[in-house]
Amino acid sequence: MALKTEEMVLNMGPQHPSTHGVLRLQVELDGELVIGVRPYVGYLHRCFEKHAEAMTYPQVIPYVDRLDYLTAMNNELSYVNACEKLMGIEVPERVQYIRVIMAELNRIASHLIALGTYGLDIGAFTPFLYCFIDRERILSLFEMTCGARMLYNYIWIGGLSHDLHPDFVRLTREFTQQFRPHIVSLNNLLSYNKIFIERTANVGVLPLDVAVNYGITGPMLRASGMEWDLRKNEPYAVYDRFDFDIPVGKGTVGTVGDCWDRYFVRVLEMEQSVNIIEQALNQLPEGDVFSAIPKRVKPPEGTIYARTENPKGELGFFIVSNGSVNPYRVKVRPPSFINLAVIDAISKGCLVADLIAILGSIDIVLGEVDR
Amino acid sequence: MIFDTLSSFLGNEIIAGIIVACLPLFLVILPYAIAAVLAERKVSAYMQDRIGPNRTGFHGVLQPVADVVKLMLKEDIVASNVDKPLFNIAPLLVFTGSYAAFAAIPFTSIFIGTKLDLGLIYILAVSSFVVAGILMGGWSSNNKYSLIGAMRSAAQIISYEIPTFLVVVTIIIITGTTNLTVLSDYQTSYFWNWMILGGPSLGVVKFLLIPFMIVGFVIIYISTLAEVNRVPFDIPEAESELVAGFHTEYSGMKFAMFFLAEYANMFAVSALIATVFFGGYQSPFGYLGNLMGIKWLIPLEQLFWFSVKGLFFVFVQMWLRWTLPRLRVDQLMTVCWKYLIPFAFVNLLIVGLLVVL
Amino acid sequence: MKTPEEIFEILKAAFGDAIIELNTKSPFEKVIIADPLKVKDISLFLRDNEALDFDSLVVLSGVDDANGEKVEEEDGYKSIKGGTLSIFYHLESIALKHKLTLKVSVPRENGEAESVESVWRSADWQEREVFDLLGIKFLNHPDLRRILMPEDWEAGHPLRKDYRNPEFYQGMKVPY
Amino acid sequence: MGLLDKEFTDGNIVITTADSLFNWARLSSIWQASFGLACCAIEMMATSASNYDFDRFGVIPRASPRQADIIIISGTVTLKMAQRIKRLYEQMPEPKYIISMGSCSNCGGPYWDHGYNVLKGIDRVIPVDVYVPGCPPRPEALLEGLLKLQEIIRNESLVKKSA
Repeated sequence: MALKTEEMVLNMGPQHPSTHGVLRLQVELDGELVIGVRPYVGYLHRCFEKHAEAMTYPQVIPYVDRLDYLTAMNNELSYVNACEKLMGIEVPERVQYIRVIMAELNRIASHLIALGTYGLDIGAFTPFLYCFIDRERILSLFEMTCGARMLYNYIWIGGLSHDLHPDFVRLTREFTQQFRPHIVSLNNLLSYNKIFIERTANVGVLPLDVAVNYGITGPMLRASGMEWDLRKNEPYAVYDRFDFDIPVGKGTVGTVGDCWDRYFVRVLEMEQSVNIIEQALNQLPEGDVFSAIPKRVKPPEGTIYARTENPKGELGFFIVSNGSVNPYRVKVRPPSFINLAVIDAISKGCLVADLIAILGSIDIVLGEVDR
Repeated sequence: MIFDTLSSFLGNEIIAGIIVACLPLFLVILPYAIAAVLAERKVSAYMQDRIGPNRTGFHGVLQPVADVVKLMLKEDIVASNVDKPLFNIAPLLVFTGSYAAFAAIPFTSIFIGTKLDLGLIYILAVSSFVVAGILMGGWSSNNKYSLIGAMRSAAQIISYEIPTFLVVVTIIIITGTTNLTVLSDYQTSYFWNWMILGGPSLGVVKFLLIPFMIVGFVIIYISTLAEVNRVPFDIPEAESELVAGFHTEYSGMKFAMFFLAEYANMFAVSALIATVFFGGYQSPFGYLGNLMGIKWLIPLEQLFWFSVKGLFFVFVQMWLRWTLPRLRVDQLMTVCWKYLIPFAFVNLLIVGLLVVL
Repeated sequence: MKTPEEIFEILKAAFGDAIIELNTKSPFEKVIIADPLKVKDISLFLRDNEALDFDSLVVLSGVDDANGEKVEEEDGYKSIKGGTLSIFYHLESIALKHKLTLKVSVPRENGEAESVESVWRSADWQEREVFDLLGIKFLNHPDLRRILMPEDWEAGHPLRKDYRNPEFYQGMKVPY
Repeated sequence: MGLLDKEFTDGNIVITTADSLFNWARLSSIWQASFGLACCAIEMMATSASNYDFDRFGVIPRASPRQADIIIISGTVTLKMAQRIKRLYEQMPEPKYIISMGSCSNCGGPYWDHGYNVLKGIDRVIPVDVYVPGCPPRPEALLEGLLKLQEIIRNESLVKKSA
């Protein structure tokens, strides 16, 4: 008599230590082999798009912060960028430089959390705390500038809520100088750790054609080998004035597009962000940051899709304006949401532990997946 | 030895037996486990630029006491679908298994639960008792995470017994004894007589043995690390995958038993390594008691050295835990079957040849 | 690199009536309006035609046009009857670096459009989202369920302009 | 735990001493269910991290609710999530406490009006001991909330409360 076997269905989440929030994965298991993954999202659906329809254009900014709460500055920049295009506002140079500095600082902070929690997923606890120490320093810079640690409401349509603190430039320089060695120590502690490489190399390989078909963007797409970065390809703000590289996955320890590549692209991106910040600090012009803030935000009728490069990928806002002070419809293109959809395709046939590694390398934030 | 003294003193073997049985529990295991919990939190805190517990007692020294008291006071949840007898018996088994190992550990030349002739094998055998408890706990919890954790644990512990035992056999070949007291006395006086440095024998063989002893030490350290489910081999309770592994469903005192058993186990295997390779309770530099002619000082010194050696290895286990990531389950098996076991075999073979020489 | 006008000509030649018009009302982007029941063939053509090569669906958004007539119900609440809902497809060719906005409109009641999930996999979840929040059905979608809202949500589709919140959901009070 | 199931009608020296021991143990060893919801979860993580160090107060995260003493509701609770939080709460062993962290879980926060899927306050589903305001609250605020909770625990008693 043949032995009857049955697949086991394992429910991960919504409360699970490594689903990075309230994601639920229904995993079909054959022993420890993953046969299929069915993600269930929506446990943090906070109705952003409904709120955006009820608010005026500037009032939407605090809600935009709460989309991907790790990268609030980048979200604001993206939304404000769309609104300014819609209204045709010319923004002073100083404002643009400050925006770039803030966005890049926030990119580092976001990547630090991504890398730290990824270490946690793999089982290394200490790098997580080291990452948080550096992140706290960035947050204190933000706090000095606008008074908030996480959700800033700092970048306004046409300007900023505050000018820089007089000490900001000096302290940021200090931070960037001290941060570079920290990247090296993170590499020594985690990136080149033999066990870490064993766990992540050749795991969850995402081929480039699949990535494009799934609409994957950001570090995930770059890890699969495509040089695609909106800061270079479609420069917004003043990104065309800086000299920086786009790191891509090279398959250094495994295959191009594996988990280690996705991890390491983020490490390299932090270095590039530090480069951009240093250049921007050197070029920072003087000027008034409040001069272009419109008294009344009432864009003309029309539709626009504007996008920027967020730490997680391409964040876009599709705004339908009917000529009133409230947006008629704001549709977000959430990078985490679209990146997450690929998990079933790349995790077939791996082990449960690999599934965690793959999920961590996608770097999702549920606030953005569910909006 | 203690048993004999006590029974002649009290004139009653049963009372003496009970006292002897409880003595290590209250004198050694519980204080040690509690101290180890605190040490783990402090060690991790200092490694991570934190302070660690410092509100409960002086610098948080009472923290584990508060933890244990609190766990005793917690509600003891037995979910409706668990297999109740197994569920209740599992933590006891695990706790007993790790506790029983202490019976044969020679803390000093006079303080030892029982001078078993098979001490070495007894410790290994009784500590694999733990597997049964873990498997029972995981199975009876009726929770998929627990089940996967228990299955992983069973596979892991059983596999890693083999390299551990092979290394122990090499020691038995050299010393010709499995009695831990004899083994400790064999490595007496100074640190160059320790097994890791070839034992007390003289001549070329001693120096030839040294590299193989070091290899043996590395193998046994890695495999005992896996046996007590510590990072990088903590996959049975891998927090990021399996929530809390086999003890996901346990609360209150039953969880505390698992918790304390883990730390007791850590010390048991560290003590084993210290005994086998690092002279057990023997001082590395000779005894002050001998020097000054105070005989009663010697056991105290022995206790001191034994604790230092054991705790050092416990500290290394903690150090690794807060530094390394975790292996995957198949890699874990690869390490054991493809690397440790062949190396242990070759090691055994060469050591055997050397001893024959 | 092709302008929306050129793409419109190519599509018009290939599909005729299924391509309705090139809308240039918005000053920021030109929109090609197509037939919702032919959109899959059009998408396949857009993806596989070498001169167009739209290999990536950037975003798929549903919009409630709210252009029907407003009907006042018994309790004074205004609901919308008739009119259309729209879907916008923002497409991009990574190789040829050109972009396109495609729009289809479906009727508000029982609106149906073809699914483009088999053309661009990124449409899978986005179509589910549009179905969930606006109630547009996608034909031939493999797994059309609610994605963001609870699966047993019965109060309709929240992003419609005439959506009304229920008082209770599973015994929990919904309004503030 | 027979002793704790009983309620005593009058306090005597034994009970009050036991009280103070039990309360001391409970308030010094508050294990937290590591459960994050939204933005506030990041601040909760920051509180556990090196700069603020929750561990000083004896708070360590436990992944399994069976071993946790408090659950920090850190973020927006949606209607889809509410029943699951309730179940999570029911899985925790007594005595259990709840800190509601942030405006969203206190009252719906910025989503109070148009949030069709947002539960306006976690106290509609489970009882809350301490509310921590803020959006998100700073780590210091969460620590303050923890100290308040310790005060609550310190004043608990085995003696039955009389009217």
